[in-house]
Order: sequence, then C-alpha cells, then structure tokens
Amino acid sequence: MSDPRLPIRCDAEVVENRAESGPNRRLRLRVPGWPGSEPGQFVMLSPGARAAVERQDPLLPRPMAVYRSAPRDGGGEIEILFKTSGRGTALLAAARPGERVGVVGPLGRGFPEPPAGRPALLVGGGTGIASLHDLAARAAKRGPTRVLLGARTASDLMGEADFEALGVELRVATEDGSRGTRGRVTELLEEALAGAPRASVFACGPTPMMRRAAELAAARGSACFVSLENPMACGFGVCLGCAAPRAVGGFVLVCRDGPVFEAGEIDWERLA
Amino acid sequence: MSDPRLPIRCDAEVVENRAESGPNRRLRLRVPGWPGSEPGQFVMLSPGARAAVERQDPLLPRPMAVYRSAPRDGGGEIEILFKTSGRGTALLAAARPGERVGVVGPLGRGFPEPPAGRPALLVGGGTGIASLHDLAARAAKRGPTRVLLGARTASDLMGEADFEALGVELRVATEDGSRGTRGRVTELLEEALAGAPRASVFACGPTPMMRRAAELAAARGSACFVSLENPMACGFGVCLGCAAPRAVGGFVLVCRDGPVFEAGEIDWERLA
Amino acid sequence: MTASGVDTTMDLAGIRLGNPVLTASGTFGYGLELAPFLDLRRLGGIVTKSVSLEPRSGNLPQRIAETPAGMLNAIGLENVGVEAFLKEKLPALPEGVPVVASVFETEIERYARVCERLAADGRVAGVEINASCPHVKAGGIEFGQRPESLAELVRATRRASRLPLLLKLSPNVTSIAEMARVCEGEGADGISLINTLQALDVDVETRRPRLRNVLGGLSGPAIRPVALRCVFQAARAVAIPICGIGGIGSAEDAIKFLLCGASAVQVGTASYLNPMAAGEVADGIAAYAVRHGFARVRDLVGALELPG
Amino acid sequence: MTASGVDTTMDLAGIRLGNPVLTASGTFGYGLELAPFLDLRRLGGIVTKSVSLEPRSGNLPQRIAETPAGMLNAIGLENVGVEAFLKEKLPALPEGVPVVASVFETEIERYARVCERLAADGRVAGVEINASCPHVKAGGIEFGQRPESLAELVRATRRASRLPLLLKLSPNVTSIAEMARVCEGEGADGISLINTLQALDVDVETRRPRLRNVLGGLSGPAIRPVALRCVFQAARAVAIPICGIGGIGSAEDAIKFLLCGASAVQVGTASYLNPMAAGEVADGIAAYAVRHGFARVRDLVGALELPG
Ligand SMILES: Cc1cc2nc3c(=O)[nH]c(=O)nc-3n(C[C@H](O)[C@H](O)[C@H](O)COP(=O)(O)OP(=O)(O)OC[C@H]3O[C@@H](n4cnc5c(N)ncnc54)[C@H](O)[C@@H]3O)c2cc1C
Ligand SMILES: Cc1cc2nc3c(=O)[nH]c(=O)nc-3n(C[C@H](O)[C@H](O)[C@H](O)COP(=O)(O)OP(=O)(O)OC[C@H]3O[C@@H](n4cnc5c(N)ncnc54)[C@H](O)[C@@H]3O)c2cc1C
Ligand SMILES: Cc1cc2nc3c(=O)[nH]c(=O)nc-3n(C[C@H](O)[C@H](O)[C@H](O)COP(=O)(O)O)c2cc1C
Ligand SMILES: Cc1cc2nc3c(=O)[nH]c(=O)nc-3n(C[C@H](O)[C@H](O)[C@H](O)COP(=O)(O)O)c2cc1C
Ligand code: FES
Ligand code: FES
Repeated sequence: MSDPRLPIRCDAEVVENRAESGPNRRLRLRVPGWPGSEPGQFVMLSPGARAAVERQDPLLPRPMAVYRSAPRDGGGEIEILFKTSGRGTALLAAARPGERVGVVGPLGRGFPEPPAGRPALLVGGGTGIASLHDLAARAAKRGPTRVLLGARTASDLMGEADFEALGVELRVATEDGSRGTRGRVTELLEEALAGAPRASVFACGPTPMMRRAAELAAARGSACFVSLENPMACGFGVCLGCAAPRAVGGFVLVCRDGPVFEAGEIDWERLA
Repeated sequence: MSDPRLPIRCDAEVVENRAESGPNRRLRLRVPGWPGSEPGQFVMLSPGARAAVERQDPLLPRPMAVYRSAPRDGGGEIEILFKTSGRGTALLAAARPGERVGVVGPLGRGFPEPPAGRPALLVGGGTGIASLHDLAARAAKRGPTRVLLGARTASDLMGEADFEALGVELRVATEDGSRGTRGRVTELLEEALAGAPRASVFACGPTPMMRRAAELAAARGSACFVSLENPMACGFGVCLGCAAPRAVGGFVLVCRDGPVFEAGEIDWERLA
Repeated sequence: MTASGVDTTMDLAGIRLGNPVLTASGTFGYGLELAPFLDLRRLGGIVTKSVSLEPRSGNLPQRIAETPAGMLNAIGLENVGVEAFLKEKLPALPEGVPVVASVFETEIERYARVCERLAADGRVAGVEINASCPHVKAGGIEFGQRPESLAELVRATRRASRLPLLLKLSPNVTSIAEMARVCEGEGADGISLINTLQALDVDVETRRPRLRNVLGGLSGPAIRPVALRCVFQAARAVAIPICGIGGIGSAEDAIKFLLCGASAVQVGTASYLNPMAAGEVADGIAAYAVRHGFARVRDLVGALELPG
Repeated sequence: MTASGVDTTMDLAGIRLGNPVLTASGTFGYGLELAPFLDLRRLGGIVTKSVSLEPRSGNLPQRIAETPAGMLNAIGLENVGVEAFLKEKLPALPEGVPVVASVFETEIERYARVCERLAADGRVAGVEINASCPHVKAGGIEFGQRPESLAELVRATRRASRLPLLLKLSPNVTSIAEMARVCEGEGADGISLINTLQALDVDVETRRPRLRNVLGGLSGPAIRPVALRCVFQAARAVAIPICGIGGIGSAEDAIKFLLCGASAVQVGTASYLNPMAAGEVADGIAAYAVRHGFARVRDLVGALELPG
C-alpha cells in the first residue's frame, strides 16, 4: 500500500468547472498547501453555499476521487470528474470560477504499485473511471497496461481522451452499444484476462461490477484490487459510517483502510 | 384602503441583479401573470436554491416591497430594492440573470390614496425607502409631495435618483452626515410638518422611526400611515406569525390587514 | 381516480378522501386564504386551524423564527372560536372537499363541548383533537404527554360526537407507541402525528430568546425523520389508521409516510413557501404510483420493505 | 486565558477546562484521527468514542444517511473495548488536554466495571455515561428513558469511581427536567445533552429504510433548537453543571448553549464537515466575549435575558 500523505483542510478556489459529457463535469480546483496524492486517494468536497452563506443543507461533504493533481505555487491544482446526480453534486455543478469549495484531503490509501513488467488491467465503470487516471499513468510506465472503460451509454463515459493520451491500450464498452462494444465492461475484462496470464486487475465502479471483476480475476489466479464507494460522513475515520464487512468477519473502514482493498478482503455478500 | 389584487404564485425569472449602494441591490424580475400591484404591497421571495436543488435551508420566503412594477407581455416586471443582511438575502444577491426566484404576490393592503390637493409627506428609513416609490409617484400627481429619506450613512441610501426623477421635493438625512443633513429623518419630518398644515404622513422604516413619525404627526393633527416590517412565514394570513398588537387590544396581521396601518391602530408599546 | 387512471381514493378513519393529501391545522388557516392559489377541491381534505369554545387571542411578537431547514412558532391559542368557525368560515368552503375540524382547549369538558357543537354541523367530516395543549388542571403539562390525561381526553371527546375522531399526538413523549395504544383503546378512529417538537432558539446579539414565548414548536423538513419514526412506531402499535405529518413538501416526502404505514398525510409548513404545495404533492403521488406500477395509492400504505 | 486577554477557563463538574469547547463522543474518534488537522491542545477537552468492557462490532451498511440540515446514523456502538482504549488510544493523546472517557454498556454492572477500569488510569479526567443509544437493537428501551433504570445506572457508576461523573441523556423522553433531577439526586457531577433524536428515513425508489438498522439517530444543525430547549429546561431543574450538545458548528451556536445555562459544549457532526470546527468554535467564543465586553467566558453561562 502507498503511504497516505498527511491530509489538509482548506478552502479551494474553483479554477474551472465545465461540462464533460452527459451529466458529467470536470472541476479544477486550486488547493493551497496541497501535499500531492497517490493514485486512488480521494478528497471530501463541500460545495460552498452560494455566496458566503454557511451551508447547513445539504450537510455532508461529498467524497470524490482525485482524478489528476499537479503542483502549483505553494500548493496544487486538482482535477475532479464528477457526475451530477443529487443535491450536493448539483451545488458543485453550479460553483463558478473564483468561488470556494471546502476540501479535506488527500484521504485514504490508494492503489498499490502495479508490479513491474507484468500486465496491468484497469477496469472502470461509471464514475469509478475517475479513480483510475493517475494509476493508469503510473502503470503505463511499469508494464503493458490495458484500460477498460464501461458505462450505460456513450454520454456517461468520462475522461476517455485523457486515457488515450497516456498511450495505454484502451477498450470501451457501453450497455447500449452507443460507444465501443455493446455489453458490460466485465466481458472485456474476461477476454483480456484470457490473453494476459499473471495480470493484476484494478477495478473501480458499481459494486456488482467490482464483484464480478473479483470473481473473474480469482478464476484466473490474478490479483485484484477494488476501490469501494460507500457513503461517507467524515472521510477520515471518525464517524465509522463507511464500514464494509470483511471476509474474515468484522469491518474495514473504506475511508481509512481503503478505499482500495484486495478483493478477497471484502465480504461481497454482506456488502450489498 | 386600496383593494388588493388577487395574488399569484410563480417562478419568476431574474432579468437583472446589480449592486445599488453599499449592501443594497436592485433586482428585476419577469413575473408571468403578474396582475400589477398597489403602492405599499409586497411579495414573498424564495431565493431559488442554486441549480435545481430544492431549497430546505434557509427555509422561509422573504417579504419584499414591490419597489416598482410595469406590465410586460402577459405578465409584469417587478423591481425590488433589497439590503443583503442575512442568509436569505445573501442567496438572493447571488441569483444570476436567467435563474428563477419563487414569487408569491402581490400581497397585503397598500397605502391609501393621498388626499387630492393636500401636501403629502413620505418618510423612508433604511430598507423602508423601498416601500415608498410607487406611492411617491402617485402622490406627485395629486398634490405637493415631499419625500424624506434617512439612513445611517450615505451608502445605505436606496433609490434616491429615482425619487428625484419623479419631480418630488426630496430631502435626505444621514446619521453620520455623509449625505444631506446630519441627523435623523424624523427631524426633517418635524420641520416639514411645521411648514405643511393638513399634511398626511406616510412612513416606512425601523419601528422607532415610525413610532416617532406617528407622534410628530399626531401632535400636528396630521394623518399618519405606517408600513410595518414584522417577520413573516407565509405572507397571506395563515400562519398568524406576523401579528402586531392593536391599540384597542387584540392583534392585526401585518401581511393581511397591512403592512400599512393608520398609526393610531398600533399598540407601539407592545409591538417592540 | 385521476387522469392517470390510478385510484387515489383513501379511507381515513371513516372519512372518504379523493386523495391522501390534507392540509395541516394552523398552516392553512380556515381554507379560504389559499383559495386564490389552489383549487381546494384538488385536496384530499382540509384540517382547519384549531378552534376553542371561545375566541382566543395569541402571543405577543415575535411569534416565529427561522431555524436550520425548519421554523419555530409560538402563536398561542389564537382562533376565532367554534361559533364563528361554524357561522363564517365553514360555509364559505367549497362543497366536495372534506373538512376536518381541529379542536384544542385547556380542560377536558371544554374539548367535549366544542366537539358537540361541531357534530351539529353536517359540513364537518371529522374532528382532529390537538392534544398538544397545556392541561391547566395538570399544571400545564400537555394532555398528550401523560397516558392518563390522554385517555380521559379521548374518552370524553369520543362520547361527545359520532364524527370520525382523530387524535393528534405530541412527539415530545418517551413512547409514541404507548400513546397510540391509549388512543386506540379509548375508541379513537385514527391518529394524526406529529405535532411540532418543543424547541427554543436564541439571538446571540440581544442575548434574548427569538420567541417572546421563549419556547416554541419546531416544524419543517428538519423534523421529517423524527415524524417518519413516530409514524413507523405508531403503525406497528395500533390497527387504527394514521395520518402522517411533519416536513412534507413533496410527493417523495409524502410517499415515505405512506410506506411507513400512514393512510394519509398532511402538508404543513411547506404551504407557507408554496401555497400550491398540497395540490402538487397530491399530483406527484399519483404520478409515482403510475411510474411504479401501483393501481391504487392505497397499496403503498405500509409497503416499506424491511431488511431481512 | 487567550491572546485577547479573555478568561476562557471553565470548570465542568470538577474538570478544569482551558476553554468550554469539547468534542462529542463518536464524532472525534479517539482523538488522534483529527491530529493532522487540529492542535488538540486548542480544545477544552476530548470526549472519546463510547467504549464498552469488551470490543464490539457494529451494524452492517448502510450506517449513515443525509437528511435536511442533518444526518442519521446507526453505527451500532462499534468500539475497541476499554482495555485497548487504555493501552493503545489514551497514551497517544497529548498531555494537557483533558480526556473524558465515554462509556456504553448493556448491563448496569458492566457499566460500573468499565468505570472502575477507567478510574485506574490517571490520564482520564472524567467519565461520560452514555445512557442512550436509540439505534442499538440490544436492550430495546434505553437506560435514559426510564427514571428507575437511570437512577440505578447513576448510582452504580457513582459508586464505581471518584472521577467526575457526567450523565449523557437522551432527548427522547417526555420530561428532560425529570431525568436531570434523577441524575442530580443520585450524585452525578454533571449532565451532557443531547444525544441524537430517534429517527428514520426511507428511500422511495427501493422502498427500503435508508439505514440497515431501520431506526437511527438524528444529529446536526436540524436538532439544535431541540437541544437548546433541553439544556434550557435541564438548567432550570438542577444545580449541577450542564454540557450542551446538538448541532453546534459555530461560535454563535455554542454561545446560544452557554446563554441557556450550559457550562461547556461539545462539537459533534460539525467535525465531519470541518475537522477544525471545534478549534474555530473555541476561538470564536473568545472573540465574542471581547466584542461584548465579557472579561470571562464563564459570565456568559445562563446569561439569557427572558422577556418580562
Ligand atoms: C472514495 C469515493 C470516491 C468517489 N469518487 C467519485 C468521483 O471521482 N466522481 C464521482 O462522480 N463520484 C465519485 N464518488 C461518488 C460520489 O461521492 C457520489 O456520487 C456523491 O456523493 C453523490 O452526491 P449527490 O449530492 O449527488 O447525491 P445525493 O443523493 O444528494 O447524496 C446523498 C448522500 O448519499 C451519499 N452518496 C450518494 N451516492 C453515493 C455514492 N455513489 N458513493 C458514495 N456516497 C454516495 C452522498 O455523499 C450524500 O451523503 C466517490 C465516492 C467515494 C466513496
Ligand atoms: C412587508 C415587508 C416589506 C419589506 N420590504 C423590504 C424591501 O423592500 N427591501 C428590503 O431590503 N427589505 C424589506 N423587508 C425586510 C426584509 O424582509 C428582511 O430584510 C429580510 O427578510 C431579511 O432576510 P435575511 O435572510 O437577510 O435575514 P435573516 O437574518 O437570514 O432572516 C431570518 C428570518 O428573519 C426574518 N427577518 C429578518 N429581518 C427582517 C425584517 N427586517 N423584516 C421582516 N423579517 C425579517 C427573515 O424573513 C427570516 O424569516 C420587508 C419586510 C416586510 C415585512
Ligand atoms: C405556525 C404554525 C401553527 C400551527 N398551529 C397548529 C394548530 O393550531 N393546531 C395543530 O394541531 N397544529 C398546529 N401546527 C402544527 C402543524 O399542524 C404540524 O403538525 C406541524 O407543523 C408539523 O408539520 P410540518 O412540518 O409539515 O409543518 C402549527 C404549525 C405551525 C408552523
Ligand atoms: C456517527 C455518530 C456516532 C455517534 N456515536 C456516539 C457514541 O458512541 N456515544 C455517544 O454518547 N454519542 C454518540 N453520538 C452522539 C453525539 O455525541 C452527539 O450527542 C449528537 O450527534 C448530537 O450532536 P451533533 O448534532 O453536534 O452531532 C454519535 C453521533 C454520530 C453522528
Ligand atoms: S467516512 Fe467517517 S469513518 Fe469513514
Ligand atoms: S405572515 Fe403568515 S399570517 Fe402573516
């Protein structure tokens, strides 16, 4: 596991906030004192109440993966790819450049280093894609890397062009066939695994997708790491709200022990 | 009393929202089906939550006088002058052109017709100024009209230029002397009353100011009408939250029976 | 029936409703105030502002204050009295919308006498007893806060009329289930809940309570999860129908109450923000039923699926 | 003392605090988790996650849900157990910040034994007995909901140690004043309130409760007016000090509790939104005291002016 850096809490400035595709948006934030992050780490974002009004509703911050981050004078700029779905992300979607967004992070433990020289298979579904970009960048430097992206329909896909730019091998599947092959991204994974013995699988997306990926990898004796998406209140291990059941009994905290886990650690039956 | 028109409830479109002076802003709304309003009537405004998020906090709509209104294709355009003070007006201040604001109105009973041929003295303090514009316009047509505006400091004044444009006689007082004469607007009223027997007084502003205006008018045997500012939840007479004590006992509802009252109707002692 | 073909009718404690959405007492006046905004016949019913035997005046300002996702109120017992209600208010309401008359008093005998007066008027479809009132003889503690006084109150009002009898309970109790059982045991036809949560707010600049009455009742979206819990617990404790109240502003909100076991709901504070709210909630419930394949809104009642 | 020269010190039931702002149990872990964000010595004190005699596991997901201006939780009192707490957690906390250990159990004897263990460690400045847990299936009705069981609980924990003893009360009762008097009568040194309001929320799409445990505890700004009312009533009922809790996220919020009679406050849910919240609240209280001419924050306690 990569060691998490010490997280910070600050008001970040919105640099850019634009439509990405369908319901998805791309948010760029200037974060003073940003210490940098590891692939797979996340932040808790509090969509600033409009104007200087202290926000009491929606109350909780929203966990979002750090899609990309780069150092900037005395801090960093982080990029978030997010899907506008409910009340909090609707507020986030309306944040204008120059406005402030509360940031706590980087949080959690990210993906392990892809083993050098061995094939890496990255599988992203829906908003889970956003957790994989920096991992793909790192994996591409260490060995043959294939990225498999899945979504319901073409307009739900995020970041496709960025992944292409990384020079990784890219495959896309949509359930309605509007982009790439028709079907589920886990079917692409099945093929890929067949052609890549000793591959490691890195998956993020809907729980059923990750569970299926875990089964497929296990069947091939491949290592599989998943990044879970549980509802969170704090993001740093104090509310115990994000607990996921462990295969051996008891719980892990997704925000503190994860969000990335070796697939075998999780009791998938009792998670859903 | 002018008969109130039947109120409507609709989502109005923000046409313009700009800084007026100091903490004050000028908001122009396109209101479908607006039936027009009488001088002194008001609306309840629900600052639309940012984006399409249903607003649960701050919860209550904000009562605001109709500063001016004009018919527009199938509806009307209303202008609001408001002071940004708390959470609701902060949201209102951030409403962008094209966004929606919930409107209920016109509500309440406005000012009586100023008696023809007799002098009318309009006294506005702080945000109370916003209730007097349409009355001044009407009064100017019916007899000698003097408008007295007061504020803590120059930048708190609203609408001054509009009143000048009406061709009424305008006097301004600020407590710090930064504009007009130094002192309270009620001192201007005292002078004015001395020079205008048989004048009618129309006042809107902080309670102590209106109370003082009532005393001065009574001393001169002049009629005095005040527009009260009580907190409101509904604005149309169902919550009973805006009750003001009557001199003869019992209560009036500011939103339904007012906001304009003959000063003698109110039990000023128990109101504050 | 609605355009959508969904059966929206509901029976609430013997009151036939065209749809399960009523307006909450004290938030809809005597009905007429909202007529400019809303065709009252779109409503399942109207619960009118609580009336007492004699007209009563209320509290001095401030009577209301805004709180996070809610509001506080301490109006006092202000109302026109039962006689004026019957003579002036009731006749002005359109035919075809059931009117449930809410009643409050400070002594049990007086509660009963108001009910008798209401029973004499055919326009009254039912009574709702507001039990969240200080019981003068019991030293100001609310009728709805002690099983004994609640039982006495139900018994007396039950005897006073044959009208469908709804008991409106206070959430400020240790066990809402116990209070619900008391109502059922004494012959109430149904239960309405919740009334407001007792609360207080302070102005830190003046260092005074925001309300002149110091204490007030909390309402609005903030209390919805508490109201849902109360309805859920009451529905499991009794067989008589329940009318759910508390922070309902949308069809979604209302459906949560139906799923928890409420046969009908009341829209309260939301009507202040949007005087058309109750009508929109009624329409939205029908639309939900269509979308989710329920032929009758009735089938949503208690349809909550509990984890195995 | 602060830079501003205001005396911010406070005595809470015999616990000396540098300022009146503590962190609420279950919202600050065992303290260390927030060290990256906040110098823990800026806090008046830390109330740690409730511990039981043995380690306990919690509920299956979902454990939390967002509500209007609040949140629901049903964690299930997951904790490391008192032994691990004393061995691993406590020693890691910086000297100079008072640690109040929160205790939860399902039987009175076990409560007492946890208190005895804690009393053996000099680092523990006081104990807070969590007499309420609306969301734990085990037990059913809470200790804090019946005067008899509450009295028994206070008596047993009082005997178990000489440490300052705070009783944390449930707001889900008919009379908070009665419960406060029971605590005082049995020798508690102080009262903490409120714990969460028992509540429930529903997902209308799945027609399931949002929480796996069905019922949960409501916290956050939404409950602040209820918490203020409870503190106000308790402060008038007893002479022992009160620690106010419920929806506190700003200095303004905290000051409302002090004015209502609380000698100290705890910041809970707000720490999730902003892990530096408790420190900012402490600074803000001092600033308010300066602005309003109070030489000692202590003088704000109970300074609420009631209308004549
Ligand atoms: C570690 C982690 C990383 C994530 N990264 C991304 C990302 O990069 N891009 C992206 O679009 N989404 C991401 N998500 C999901 C994202 O947090 C939710 O989509 C978002 O919280 C929904 O908020 P809302 O206001 O739109 O929905 P609402 O329905 O208003 O949310 C209500 C509550 O449920 C929670 N919630 C709802 N959906 C989810 C979900 N899928 N996962 C967790 N909590 C949820 C919210 O946080 C909130 O507390 C991530 C989640 C986690 C746990
Ligand atoms: C009939 C009427 C007409 C008004 N016309 C105007 C106008 O034209 N321009 C203008 O700037 N202001 C006007 N006001 C005052 C205006 O309603 C308040 O300034 C505004 O509600 C404050 O809201 P906030 O969110 O800024 O303050 P907050 O402190 O967030 O408000 C909290 C609560 O208190 C209420 N409240 C606070 N101050 C007042 C006040 N002075 N009067 C009534 N309720 C208050 C709010 O409505 C809200 O319910 C009018 C008030 C009334 C009753
Ligand atoms: C201003 C106001 C006045 C109320 N008056 C009454 C009343 O007279 N009788 C009554 O039974 N309930 C009264 N209520 C309580 C409501 O009927 C309802 O039970 C409560 O507000 C919760 O619902 P809500 O959150 O939808 O408002 C009043 C509520 C408010 C806000
Ligand atoms: C997730 C969560 C866990 C909690 N765990 C505990 C606990 O273990 N012991 C306890 O006494 N209170 C616990 N509480 C209650 C809080 O300490 C506090 O009393 C309550 O949340 C109200 O304060 P707030 O609104 O500031 O959060 C918990 C609250 C939350 C939200
Ligand atoms: S989100 Fe709070 S512990 Fe994980
Ligand atoms: S504001 Fe509701 S009655 Fe006047």
